Amino acid sequence: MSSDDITLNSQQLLPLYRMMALIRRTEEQLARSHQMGLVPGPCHTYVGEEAIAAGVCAKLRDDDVVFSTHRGHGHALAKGVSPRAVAAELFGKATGCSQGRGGSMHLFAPEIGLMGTSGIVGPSILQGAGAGYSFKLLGSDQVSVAFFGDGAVSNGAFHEGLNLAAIWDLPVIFVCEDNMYATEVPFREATRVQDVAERASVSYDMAAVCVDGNDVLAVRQASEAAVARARAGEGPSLIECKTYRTRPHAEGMRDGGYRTDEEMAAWKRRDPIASYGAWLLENGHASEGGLEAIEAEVNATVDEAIEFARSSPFPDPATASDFIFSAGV
Amino acid sequence: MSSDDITLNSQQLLPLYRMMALIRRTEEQLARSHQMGLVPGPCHTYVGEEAIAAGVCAKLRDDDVVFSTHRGHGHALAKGVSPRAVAAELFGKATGCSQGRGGSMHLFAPEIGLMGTSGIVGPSILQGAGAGYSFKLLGSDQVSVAFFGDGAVSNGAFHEGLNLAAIWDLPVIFVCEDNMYATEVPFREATRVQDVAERASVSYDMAAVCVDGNDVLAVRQASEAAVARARAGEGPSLIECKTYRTRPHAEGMRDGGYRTDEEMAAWKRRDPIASYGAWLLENGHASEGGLEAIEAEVNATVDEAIEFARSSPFPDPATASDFIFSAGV
Amino acid sequence: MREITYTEAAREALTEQMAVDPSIFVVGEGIGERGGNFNTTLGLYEKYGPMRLRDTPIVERGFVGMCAGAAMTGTRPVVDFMFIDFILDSMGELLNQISKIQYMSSGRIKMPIVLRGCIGIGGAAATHHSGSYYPLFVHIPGFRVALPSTPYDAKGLLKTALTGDDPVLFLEHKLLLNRRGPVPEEEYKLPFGQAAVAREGSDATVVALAVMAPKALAVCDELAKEGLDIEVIDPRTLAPLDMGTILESVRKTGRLLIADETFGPCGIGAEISAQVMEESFDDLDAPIARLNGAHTPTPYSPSLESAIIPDNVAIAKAIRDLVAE
Amino acid sequence: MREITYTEAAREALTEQMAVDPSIFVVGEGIGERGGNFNTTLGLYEKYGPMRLRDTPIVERGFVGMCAGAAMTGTRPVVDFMFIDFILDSMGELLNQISKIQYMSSGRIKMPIVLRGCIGIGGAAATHHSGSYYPLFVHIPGFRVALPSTPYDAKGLLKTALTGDDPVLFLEHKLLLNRRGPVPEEEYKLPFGQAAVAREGSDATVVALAVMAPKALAVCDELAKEGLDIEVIDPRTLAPLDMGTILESVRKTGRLLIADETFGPCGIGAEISAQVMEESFDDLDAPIARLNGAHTPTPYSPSLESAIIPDNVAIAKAIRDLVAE
Ligand SMILES: Cc1ncc(C[n+]2csc(CCOP(=O)(O)OP(=O)(O)O)c2C)c(N)n1
Ligand SMILES: Cc1ncc(C[n+]2csc(CCOP(=O)(O)OP(=O)(O)O)c2C)c(N)n1
Ligand SMILES: [Mg+2]
Ligand SMILES: [Mg+2]
Repeated sequence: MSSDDITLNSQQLLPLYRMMALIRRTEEQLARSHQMGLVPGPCHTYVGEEAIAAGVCAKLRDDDVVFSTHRGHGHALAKGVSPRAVAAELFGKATGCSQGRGGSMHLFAPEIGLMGTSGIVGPSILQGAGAGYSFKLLGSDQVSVAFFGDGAVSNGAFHEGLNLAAIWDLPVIFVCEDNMYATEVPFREATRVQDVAERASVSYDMAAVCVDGNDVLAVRQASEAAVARARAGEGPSLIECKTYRTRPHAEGMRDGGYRTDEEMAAWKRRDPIASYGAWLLENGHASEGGLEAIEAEVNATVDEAIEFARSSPFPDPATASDFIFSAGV
Repeated sequence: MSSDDITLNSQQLLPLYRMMALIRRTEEQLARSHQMGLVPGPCHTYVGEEAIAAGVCAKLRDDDVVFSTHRGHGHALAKGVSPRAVAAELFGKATGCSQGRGGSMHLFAPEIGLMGTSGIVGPSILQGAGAGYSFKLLGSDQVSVAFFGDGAVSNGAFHEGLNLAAIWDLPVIFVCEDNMYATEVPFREATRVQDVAERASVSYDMAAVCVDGNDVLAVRQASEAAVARARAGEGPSLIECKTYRTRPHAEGMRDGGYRTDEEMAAWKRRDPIASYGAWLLENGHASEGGLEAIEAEVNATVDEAIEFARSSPFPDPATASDFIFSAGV
Repeated sequence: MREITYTEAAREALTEQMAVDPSIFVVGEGIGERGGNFNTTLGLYEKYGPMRLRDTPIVERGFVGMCAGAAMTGTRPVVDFMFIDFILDSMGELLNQISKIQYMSSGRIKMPIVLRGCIGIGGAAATHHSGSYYPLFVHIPGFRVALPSTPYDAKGLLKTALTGDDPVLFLEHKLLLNRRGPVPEEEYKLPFGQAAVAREGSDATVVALAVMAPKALAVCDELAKEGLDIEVIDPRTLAPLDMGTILESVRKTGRLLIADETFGPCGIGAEISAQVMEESFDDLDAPIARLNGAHTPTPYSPSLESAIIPDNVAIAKAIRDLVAE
Repeated sequence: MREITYTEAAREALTEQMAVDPSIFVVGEGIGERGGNFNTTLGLYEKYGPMRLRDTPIVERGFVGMCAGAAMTGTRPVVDFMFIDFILDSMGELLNQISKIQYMSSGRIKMPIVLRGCIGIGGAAATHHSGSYYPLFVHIPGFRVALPSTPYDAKGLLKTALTGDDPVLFLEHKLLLNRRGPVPEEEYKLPFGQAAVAREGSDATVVALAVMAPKALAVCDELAKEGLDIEVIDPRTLAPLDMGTILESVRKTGRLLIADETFGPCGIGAEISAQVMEESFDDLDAPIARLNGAHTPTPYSPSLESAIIPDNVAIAKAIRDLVAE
């Protein structure tokens, strides 16, 4: 754990811990619910990567926007969507953040800037750039964030989206979550150049940094700089976050073969929550009791959210075709 | 004009001159024919860029393949398609290389490796990579060449195609013809990084060079190295050729506004044919009479080709829907 | 009433709306200073500047996906594809994102995006510059599809597109662009889903799309001399499709031909035919007929090109055959 | 005869052809060592190695365009999209290149490429993993479209796809993958354009596509107890479409229902309806009926998902209504 940012105090430090814990607990409960058959569709968890969403979103306002991926629960929670609304969505309930239309890969809460998670790899990058175009045209100081995995880096959307944001100086932050694999295809086989930040700077002339994605303070700091740049009209940034998912690609999928036990163990030792907790204790920013209290509160919140999801009603079948078009025309 | 290649003798040097002269004369005659209404569709000429096709294709065998663009007359001629077949195609005649189905942007002569020119920007890059995949799988030492303009560099096809060729070590040569404009949009506005070769090497770890695209020997030399690399199984290369088209984007289009007279004049002074001719004379590789004889022969050939095109029959309307499917199924 | 061209009419709609709505911007290749390959934006750059008339690199997927994000966040992008053929590289953004996000977000996100381009066969443009593709966007839920055939309709429908909140395909046939027609100076809009009865008649109904509408009108004027009294309907929008007007006409005439330049299989004619069958089977005095371009990529040579599109002779024959059934 | 699953049958076709034809290779995400998300290539990597079972980055446009170039130069690529939804980013390569190059080259270049993927609604996969899209490829000239509903058909049609020289869409409905059925051990192929009369009957004809075929068969077995004698036809390929078999059946029964899970507008049902109208109007005793999934993006929640697809009750009702007309 490393941070040069001496201005941080516990009022800023502990919410980061709480957010990571909240994501972790929500994911674990969703995974369990999936095993129990309560989540009818696919479920991609964010376990091991919590520091990225928590760190990036800590610096965002409600009216800043986030475009996310198939692995989007953490982004939704960090942007402020309640665990209730996320869990209920995965349970397919009317009380879910997409009213049951979306499930794990299609979370929407535009009222607080969660502009959608996508089951398709790539579009978040382009839509993120587009929101930046809106903000620039409208003269607003809002900021747009696009999350995407290492799997999106070889895709044309990465190239076209970064280039457009760069040539037009759009207020966009591209956050690459490099967890080393796209499903089971290793990033090292998808490209000969795994340094995403260097690419962004050499090929698109974009401000870009590579950080330890398991270090929430490092992510937060990079985000702070990128947000400041965007708000000041100085153009886009890319933040490359090196991380690892410690659960299978999706719940219920076999996870053997492509990852070694040693690799997994090494990354588990670098768990973003445990290591941040240890750093907080070491540096006197929190007590053991304090962290335990946070965890207890989070656990209660999440457990209640799961219960809420379970007891919520399914959407009315008669509404299945609503909202295809705006009422306007 | 610069060449380190001391092994070249006039047997190799004069055909380059002839090929450039042939392309130039064909283009000029096609442009004239277009003005006269003899070319019913669009016509994008290669005037000013002849050194690239001539230099690259000089090193190819008949069974090597070329994938080209909307500006493909020069590539077709350099790959060995006769001026007759090219001119007749533009005239929409049954004797054209695509039997009248294609026109300027859809030239096919697969029997000698011209695998098609495309009216869509981008696909040549991907198809070029695919031919490389075939050759590698089949264990052949054939080489694949993809031509494309600066306009394709920002397109996702460039990124996806170069990356695939690089990670799989395919025998492909990517030839970027940077004539500074895509229609009237300057390359400097399409990207912040105009150095295409550097991108290829930094982002895709590909062997890449930037050459003067108006220097036929420089192009030929780069092609020689790339072909050798591909045949030896050492993977893809990129050749960035800086050049300029001295006619409008397409015949009949206005050409004002986006290019200055000075810029045009400067590039005309660097005409690839005139400067190569001067170099040949200076270095004693040809006499004035020799070059004039080549030009006379070329002019006669092209003029005869135009006459052939003019007098050829239009295709039979009854064949308009032939060849959609192979006969096989 | 003054007469202006189709392109001028559509450009008027655009410039008028851009004047009143600062959130509208246009992206495309050469739509800035140059004013568009088809003059769709001529003179607008001078008025509205580069942020609102945005020349792009050749990245159809990129700028369509980008415009989706823009439409989701408070602006109104107009994507000018030049030739609609170039839309294909952006189909993922269109079919998986733009058409679905209003639905997935339960109506909380709007998608006010206009996608315009030049369609159709003509001028030896060959197969990469002659596509139409509208049946694809009628098949997929979530799009409005406008296909005006007159300057009046072009202006009125584009105004509606630019003031609505849904994704709209606005498709301009290349052979219509320079046609002139009356366009009022006063502000007006045309609602989507309202067909035009371009010609009244009682012997048969011809539904004619895009360039087929003026062709059919010319043919029917000729046929009138033979005593044939044909009704011509231009649906103007294909999604929504005004089946009411078509059904009403078929109830009157008992005979229906759908004339459409683009491909027949799973096309607009098939859909109209199936719906008339379902709704008005007993009113039919003859089988519904379809007249389409050949099911083939578009060849270049004029001798082949003209062989694959229905000309006036083919239209006249189809109508005579229908009436004779 | 032994019974194997649909996926096993298709995999057998692939591995057998790969053994005899060294020019076949497969590309896709996770189709190498992992054997494919749907086990389409399970065990093949061990036999044929990485050049022929090629795991790719997530670049659908890239590898489709690449495979076009490969197909043009002597190899036979099989693109395994996993979910067919991912095909959309490659539509430019498909519609502007792959479907046109045989034509543009006057038949001198072949395009032997197989594009396979999992289609259909089920299992709360939601809107990015539930598409079908086949009407798009029927509309555009230049594709063969195979839509097998049984293991027998899956194997026989994939063999034909892998030995022909045309681009073939080979589409596998996700709810069929684990269904078992008889598949002979001997070599066989099924020609394209030959429908299966899956059940003979005289009261009405049901044309049922993909997962609707087994559904319709089950429903018709039930209806037989009520004395209704229904013919069920599975076209098996949509391009070419065996209209002969359908027309023959309609001449016998006078009544036709087309049951198709995907969207109605400009869909297969519309095309079949229009063609029957054109060819066999006088044989019809009732209007042709279409039964389709709702025209809506696919929702996630089981309560919504089941509301948009025609279930057995809906099929039975549609048949009863048709016979009652
Ligand atoms: C265009 C597209 N192709 C394929 C898929 C199937 N798919 C879903 S997730 C995934 C891997 C994504 O990897 P990455 O981007 O690294 O994200 P991670 O899952 O590692 O977070 C793939 C291939 C998809 N969703 N979209
Ligand atoms: C996908 C696509 N979008 C747009 C076009 C229209 N168009 C034809 S040529 C051209 C410019 C191409 O520029 P460049 O690649 O630099 O080639 P050059 O014409 O300069 O040789 C454009 C935009 C096209 N053919 N394909
Ligand atoms: Mg990953
Ligand atoms: Mg250029």
